[in-house]
Amino acid sequence: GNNEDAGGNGESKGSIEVGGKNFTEQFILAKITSIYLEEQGYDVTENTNMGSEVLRQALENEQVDLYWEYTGTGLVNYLNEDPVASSDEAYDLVKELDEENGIIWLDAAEVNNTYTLMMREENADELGISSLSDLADYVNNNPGELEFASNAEFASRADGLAGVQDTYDFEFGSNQVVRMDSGLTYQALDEEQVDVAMGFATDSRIKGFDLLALEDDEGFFPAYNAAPTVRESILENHPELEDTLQALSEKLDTETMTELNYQVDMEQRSETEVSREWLEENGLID
Amino acid sequence: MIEFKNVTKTYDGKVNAVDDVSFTVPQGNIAVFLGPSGCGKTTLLRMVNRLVPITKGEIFIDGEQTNSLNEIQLRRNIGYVIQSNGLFPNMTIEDNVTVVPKLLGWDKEKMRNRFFELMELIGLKPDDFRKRYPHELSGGQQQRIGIARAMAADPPVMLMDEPFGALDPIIRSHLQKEFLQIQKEVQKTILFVSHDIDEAITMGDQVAIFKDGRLMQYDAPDDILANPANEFVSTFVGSDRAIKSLGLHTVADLVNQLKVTPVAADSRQISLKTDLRQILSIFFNEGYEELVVVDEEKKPMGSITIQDVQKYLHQTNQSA
Amino acid sequence: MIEFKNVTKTYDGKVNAVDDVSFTVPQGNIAVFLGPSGCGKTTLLRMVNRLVPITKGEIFIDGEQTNSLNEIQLRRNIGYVIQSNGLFPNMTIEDNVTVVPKLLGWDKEKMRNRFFELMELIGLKPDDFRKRYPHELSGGQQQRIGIARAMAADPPVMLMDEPFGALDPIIRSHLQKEFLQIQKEVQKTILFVSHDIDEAITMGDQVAIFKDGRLMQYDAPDDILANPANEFVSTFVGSDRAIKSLGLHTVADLVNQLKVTPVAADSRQISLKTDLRQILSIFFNEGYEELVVVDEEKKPMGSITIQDVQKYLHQTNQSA
Amino acid sequence: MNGAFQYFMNNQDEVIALTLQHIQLVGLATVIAILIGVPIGIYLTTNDAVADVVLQIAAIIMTIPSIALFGLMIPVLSVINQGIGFLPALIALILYSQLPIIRNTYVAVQNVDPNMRDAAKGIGMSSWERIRMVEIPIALPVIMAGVRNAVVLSIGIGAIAAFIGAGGLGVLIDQGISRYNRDMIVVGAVGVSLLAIIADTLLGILQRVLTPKGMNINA
Amino acid sequence: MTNKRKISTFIRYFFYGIVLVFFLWAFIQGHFSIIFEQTDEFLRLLRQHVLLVLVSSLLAVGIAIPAGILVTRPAFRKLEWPVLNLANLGQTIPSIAILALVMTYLGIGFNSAVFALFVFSILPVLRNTVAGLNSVDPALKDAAKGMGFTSSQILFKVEMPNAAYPIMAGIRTAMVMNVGSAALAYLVGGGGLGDFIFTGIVMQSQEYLISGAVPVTLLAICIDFLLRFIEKITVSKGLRRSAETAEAS
Ligand SMILES: Nc1ncnc2c1ncn2[C@@H]1O[C@H](COP(=O)(O)OP(=O)(O)OP(=O)(O)O)[C@@H](O)[C@H]1O
Ligand SMILES: Nc1ncnc2c1ncn2[C@@H]1O[C@H](COP(=O)(O)OP(=O)(O)OP(=O)(O)O)[C@@H](O)[C@H]1O
Ligand SMILES: [Mg+2]
Ligand SMILES: [Mg+2]
Repeated sequence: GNNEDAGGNGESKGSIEVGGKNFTEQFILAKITSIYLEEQGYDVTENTNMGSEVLRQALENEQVDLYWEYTGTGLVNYLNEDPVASSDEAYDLVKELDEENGIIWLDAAEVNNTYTLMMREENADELGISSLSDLADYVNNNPGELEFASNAEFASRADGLAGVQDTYDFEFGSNQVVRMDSGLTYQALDEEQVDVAMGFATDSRIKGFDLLALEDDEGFFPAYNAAPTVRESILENHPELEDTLQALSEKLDTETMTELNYQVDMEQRSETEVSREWLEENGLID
Repeated sequence: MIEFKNVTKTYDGKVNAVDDVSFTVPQGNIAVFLGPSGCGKTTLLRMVNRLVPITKGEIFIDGEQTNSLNEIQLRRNIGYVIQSNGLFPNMTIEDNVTVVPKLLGWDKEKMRNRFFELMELIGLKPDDFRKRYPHELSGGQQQRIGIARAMAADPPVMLMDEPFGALDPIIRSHLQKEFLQIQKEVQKTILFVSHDIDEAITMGDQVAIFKDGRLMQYDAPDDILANPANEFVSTFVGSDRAIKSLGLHTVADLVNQLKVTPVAADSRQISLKTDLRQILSIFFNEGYEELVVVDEEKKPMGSITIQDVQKYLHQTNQSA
Repeated sequence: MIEFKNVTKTYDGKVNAVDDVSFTVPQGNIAVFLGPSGCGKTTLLRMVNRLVPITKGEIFIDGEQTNSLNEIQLRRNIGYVIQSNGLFPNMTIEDNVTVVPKLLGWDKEKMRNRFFELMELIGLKPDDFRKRYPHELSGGQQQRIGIARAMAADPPVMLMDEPFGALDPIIRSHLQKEFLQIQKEVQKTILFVSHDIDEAITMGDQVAIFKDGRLMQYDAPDDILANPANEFVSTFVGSDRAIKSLGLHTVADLVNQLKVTPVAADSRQISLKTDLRQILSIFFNEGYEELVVVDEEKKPMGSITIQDVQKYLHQTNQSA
Repeated sequence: MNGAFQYFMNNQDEVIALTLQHIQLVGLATVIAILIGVPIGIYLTTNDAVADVVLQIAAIIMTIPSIALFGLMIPVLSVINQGIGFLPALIALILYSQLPIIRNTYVAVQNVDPNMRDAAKGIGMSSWERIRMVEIPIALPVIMAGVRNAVVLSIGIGAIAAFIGAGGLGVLIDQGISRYNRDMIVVGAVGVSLLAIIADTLLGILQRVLTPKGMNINA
Repeated sequence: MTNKRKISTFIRYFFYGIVLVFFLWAFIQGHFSIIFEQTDEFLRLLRQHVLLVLVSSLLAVGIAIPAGILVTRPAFRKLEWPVLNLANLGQTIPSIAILALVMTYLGIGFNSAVFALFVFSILPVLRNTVAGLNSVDPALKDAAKGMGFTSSQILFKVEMPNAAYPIMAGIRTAMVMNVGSAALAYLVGGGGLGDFIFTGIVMQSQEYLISGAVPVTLLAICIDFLLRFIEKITVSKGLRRSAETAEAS
C-alpha cells in the first residue's frame, strides 16, 4: 500500500482497523477497502489472515473495526439460524438479528461467494456426474472410492460437509476426507490428489483449472453475499462510512470478484496492485 | 598472632574433618600445614577467614575472636591465595591485583601506586603486565600475581592454600625462594598449606602435621625432622629426612657449632652461605678430604671434613 | 631388542623434531627418554609403533624393520600407554583391559583369566573393579589399569609416554616402585618417556637425553650422573646429581669396589642390599663412625665409614 | 528465484511492513524473556533442588509443539478477549525462549570455576559484588549464546504465529500456501531465514564485544 | 536447606497443579468432547501423525548419521565445513517454510509432508553426529590406533559409543520438533492431529483445539520420554557423568 494521504485535506478522519479472513477474495476485499478508506482520509491499519470465528471475535472485542462478512456465515455460524437460500431474505434477516449484538451489516454487494463442490471436468464427464445428486448416487454406489478435499472449516461446519451429506443422503468415509489449507483444494483437485473438493463460487481457479462446479440441485447452499460488517460504535463516530462503503458494494458483483480473484490467484499479481487498479478503473480513486 | 583453640569441624555429622586442634602462630611467622590428602588442612585454613564455619572451638587473630567480627570485613583484612591462583579471567592483571583495594574504596592514585609497588616486589615489570589478562601469563607468573593480589591491601595475615601446588618442580622451588625473600620484607603472619614435606621444610618457621584432622606435631622444621613425635610423623617425613634437612643448614651454622680444624693447604674454598646439600655434593663429586671455609672477605676461617657434616647433623638432630 | 638407526622426523618441512638418532635398547631393559618439553621424546616413541611415520632412517624390533611389517599387526604386538591413560570411558574396566586380546580373537575364558592375572599383578582386586567404569576410579588406579591394558596381550615391547605424568608425587613414586616390581617379573623391553630426571634415574636401565631432537647422551643412569656428556646434560641433571645418584648404589657395590676395614666392636649392622641414600641417612641420624656390613647369612664382612662412601662415589663418578 | 525477486520488488512495502512486525514481536519477546530468564537462571544456581524442577518444567514447555501452544492459549486468553494476535504470540515466544536463556545462564554461572567463587568470597566480596564483578562477566558469553539460540528459535516460531493473526513474515508463507504461490513462500522463507541469520550474526558480534577480553581464549 | 527443598517442592506441585486445573477445566467444559464423539477420526489422525513422525525421522536418522560419519573421516574432512554450514543455514528456515516449499514441488499430501519433515529432521541429527564425533577425545582415538585398532574398529568401538550421547540427543531434539512440525502437515493436506488444531483455530472451537493440541503435546512428551529411556539403555554407563555436562552446554 501507498500511504500518502491523497484524498484527505491533511486532517485525518480517524483511525480504522480493517480486518480480513484467510483467503484471496478476503485479502482483495480488505485491500480495496483499506486503500479506498485511506484515500478518503482515514488512518487505516489492516489485519487480515484470520479464520472466520477469530475475525468475528476480533470485531466484537474491538480488535478489528470493520470487515467483509458473508450473510450465510453470519446466520449460521454466529446467530445459529438455519441457512436461507434467497439472497435478499438472508440479508434482511442477518441485518435485523445482528443489530442486537451491536454489529451493523452495511449494504451487501452482488457478490455471492457460496460454497460449491467441484470435480475435474473430464473426470466428472467420465463418471457421469454433474450435480450433487449425481455425486451422492455415485458415492453410494461406490463407497470409499472418491476422495474429498476440504478446508478445516467446511469439514466441521454444520452447514458444510455434514449438511450436504445430510441433504443429499450420502457419506464420504472419514478416510476419504483430506483436510488442507483453504486455497489448496483447487490445486489438490488439479493434481488429482482427490476427486472432489469444496471451493468458493467466486474462486477463479474453478475456471483456471477446468473444474466443474457441481449443480446444487436441491438448493442446499445458502446465499453468501458479502457485506461490510461494522461495530455500531464505529458507525456512531463515523456515520459517513455507510455511504462511503456503499460506493464499493455497488460496483462489486460475482463476476467482478471472480475476475479479481483470477488476477491474484492465476496470474499471481499482488492484491495491492489488483485492488488499486480496480479502484482506479471504477473512478473510486485517481 | 593467630591462635587456634580446640578447633573442631564436622561436616554434616560425619567424622571430624578437623579434630580439637590447638596451637599458636606467632606474629610474622610462616606456619605450614602439612599432611596427607584429606587430613583437614584446607578446612582448617578456611575456618580462619570463615569460608568454613567453625563447629566447635575458637580462632583468635591478634586476640580478637574471628566469630565476633563482620565476615566481609574479616576477609578483606586477610590475604587469601588459593591453589589454582583463582585470578579472575575477566579482569586485567591490574584489576586483579587491586580488586581488594577497590572494594575498600581506595582512590585511583593510591591503587595505581600500590600496584606498581607490588609488581616490583614480586619482580614483574608493572607496565608490561598492567593491561594483560591472566591467560596471557605463564603459570608461575599467574601464581605471583595471585600472591600480589592477596597482599594488595597489606593484610597482616595471609592464608595460602598450596599456592605452588600446580607448578613444575623447578619454577616451584624458584617461587618458594622468591617468596621467602618477599616475606623477609613484609613480615606477615602466614598460614601455608602444603602436602610436600620438602616445601614445608623450606617455607615454614613452624610446621603443623595433621592426620585425619588431628594435630600430630607442631614444631620448627628441624625439630620435626630430628624428633618426630610419633610413628606417623616419622614415616611421613621419610627415612631419608637427614638428607632432606641438608638444605636447611648452611656452613655458617656448622662453623658456629663445631670447632673447625685450622686451614690446610690451598684447598677448595667454600663460602659460609653454601648449604650443606651443596657441600655434600662437592665432597662426593670432587673427592676432597677437606673444604676451606672462607668468610665474607674471602679470608679462610678453617676447614671441614665430611665427618664434620655428619657430626653436626647428628648433634643438631639429637639436641633439637 | 629395539634398534634406532639414524632416525629422523621432519614435520612438514620444518626443523627436525627428531634428528638422526641412533641407539639400541637391549631385550628386557627400560630405556627412559628424557629431555625438556618439545625435544622430540613423544615423536620418537610414536615412530616405533608407526603412529608417526619415519621421515628418514629405520627402526628394528628384534631385527625386523618396522616398516616391513603390517601396521595393525605391529601395533597389536606393542603395548602402548599414553600420558592421560586413554582408558575408554564407555567400557568397563574389564573390557578396557581385555580390549587387545579381544581384537586378537581370544576366547572368553582366556580373556577372563588374563584379566584376573593382570589385576593381581597391578595389585587391584579384580572382582571389585570388573564392572566399574574408568571415571569411578582414582587417577592412580586409572593409571595402573592403563598399564594392565597395555600388557594384556603380553607384548614383548611396551611404549609408555609419561605414564605417571598427571599424578601427585607420592602416588607417583609409589607406582614407579610397583611398576619396577612388575617389570622384574615380566621382563619387557620398555621405552619410557619422562621429563623428570628423578623418575628417569629410578626407572631406567638406560637413559636417553634429548635436546631439540638430537640425542645428547645414551647411558646407564649412574654413568649419566657421573659423566655428563656435555654442558646441557650436566645442567639438565642438576648440580646435586651426586646426591641424586645415592639411591642407585648399594653397599654391595661399595664393598665390591673398596677394601673395607676389619670389623670393629658390635656396631650397627647393615645388609648388602641397603642403598647408599639410606646409609647416609643412618650416618647422619645415628652418628656412628662405622657401620658393619653383613652378608646374607648375617656374617660380618667388614665396616665402612662415611669417608668410604665419599671415596666410592668419587671414584665411580670419575671412572664411569 | 527470479519470480521471488520479482514478487519482492512488486510488494516491497508489504514485505517490509511484515518484516518489521516480525522484528517487533521477536524483539519484544526476547527482551522480556531475558529480563525474566537471566535472574531466574542466576537464582537457580543458589538452589539446586529448585533448578532441577524449573529446568524440567522449561524442558517440558519446549516440547509443546508451537502450533499446539498457540492453540492452547487461544481458549485461555479468550477469557480476557486476547485469544488471537500479538499477545498470545508474544507469550508463546517468551515461554519458548525461557529454556535456552535460563539453562544457559544457570549452566554458565554454575560452571564459573568454583575457585573463582572461592577467591571472590575469600577476598571479602559480598554476594552481590561477587555476582556483578565475577560471575556475570565470566558467564556472559554463554548467556549470550543462550539468547542467540532463543532469538533464532523465536524467529522461526514467529512465522507460525501468522496463523493466529500475529502478522509477521509467516503471513507470506501462509498465503503462499493458500495460493499455491511459490514466490510468496520463497520470499517469506528467505525473509525469515535472513532475519534469523542477521540477528544471529549481530548477536554474535555483541557477544564478542561483551565477552571480557581476557576470556577470548575460550570464545 | 530445608527451606530450599520446600521452595522446589512448592514449584513442582504448583506446576502440576496448573496442569491439573487445566485438565479439569477442559474436562468440565467438555473440551475433550471431540475425542469421544469422533473417536475413529481421532484415532485415524493420531495414527497418521505418528506415521508422519516415524517415517520422516527414521529416514532422517538413516541418512544423517552415515553422512555425519562420512564428513568426519579424514578423506572427506573437506566436506565438513560446507556441510555443517549448510546445516546451520538450513536450520534458520522455519519448518513451516520448508513444508510450504516442498509442497510447491512435490504437490499436496502425505508424501510432501513426510519429505519436508525428513529434510527438517536431518539437520539436527547431522549436526549432533558431527559434533559428537568431533568431541571424542583425540587421546582415545590415539590409544586405540596405538593398540592396533583398524579404522572401522576405531569408529564402531571407540568413536560411536563415545559420541552416543550427543547423537541420541540430536535424534531426540529432531523427533520432538518433528511432532510439532507434523501438526503443520494439515496445511498441505498431509493429515495428522494438526487437522483438529487448525479446525479449532479457524472455528474458534475450544473442543477441536484442545482435542488436537493436548494429544499432540502428550505425544511429544511421550516420545521425548521414550527416547530418554532408549538413551539410558544404549549409552554406556561409563559416559553418564560426561553426559550430564554435555547436556548442559
Ligand atoms: N564441603 C565438604 N563437605 C563434606 N566433607 C568435606 C567437605 N570439604 C571437605 N570435606 C572432607 O573433610 C576432610 C578434610 O578435607 P580437606 O579439604 O580439608 O583436606 P585437605 O587436607 O585440604 O586435603 P587435600 O590435600 O586433598 O587438599 C576430607 O575427608 C574431606 O572429604
Ligand atoms: N603433528 C605435529 N605437527 C608439527 N609439529 C609437531 C607435531 N607433533 C610435534 N611437533 C613438534 O615436534 C617437536 C617435538 O614434539 P614432541 O611432542 O615429540 O615433544 P616432547 O619431547 O614429547 O615434548 P613434551 O614433553 O612437551 O611432551 C615440537 O617442536 C613439536 O612442536
Ligand atoms: Mg586442600
Ligand atoms: Mg610428549
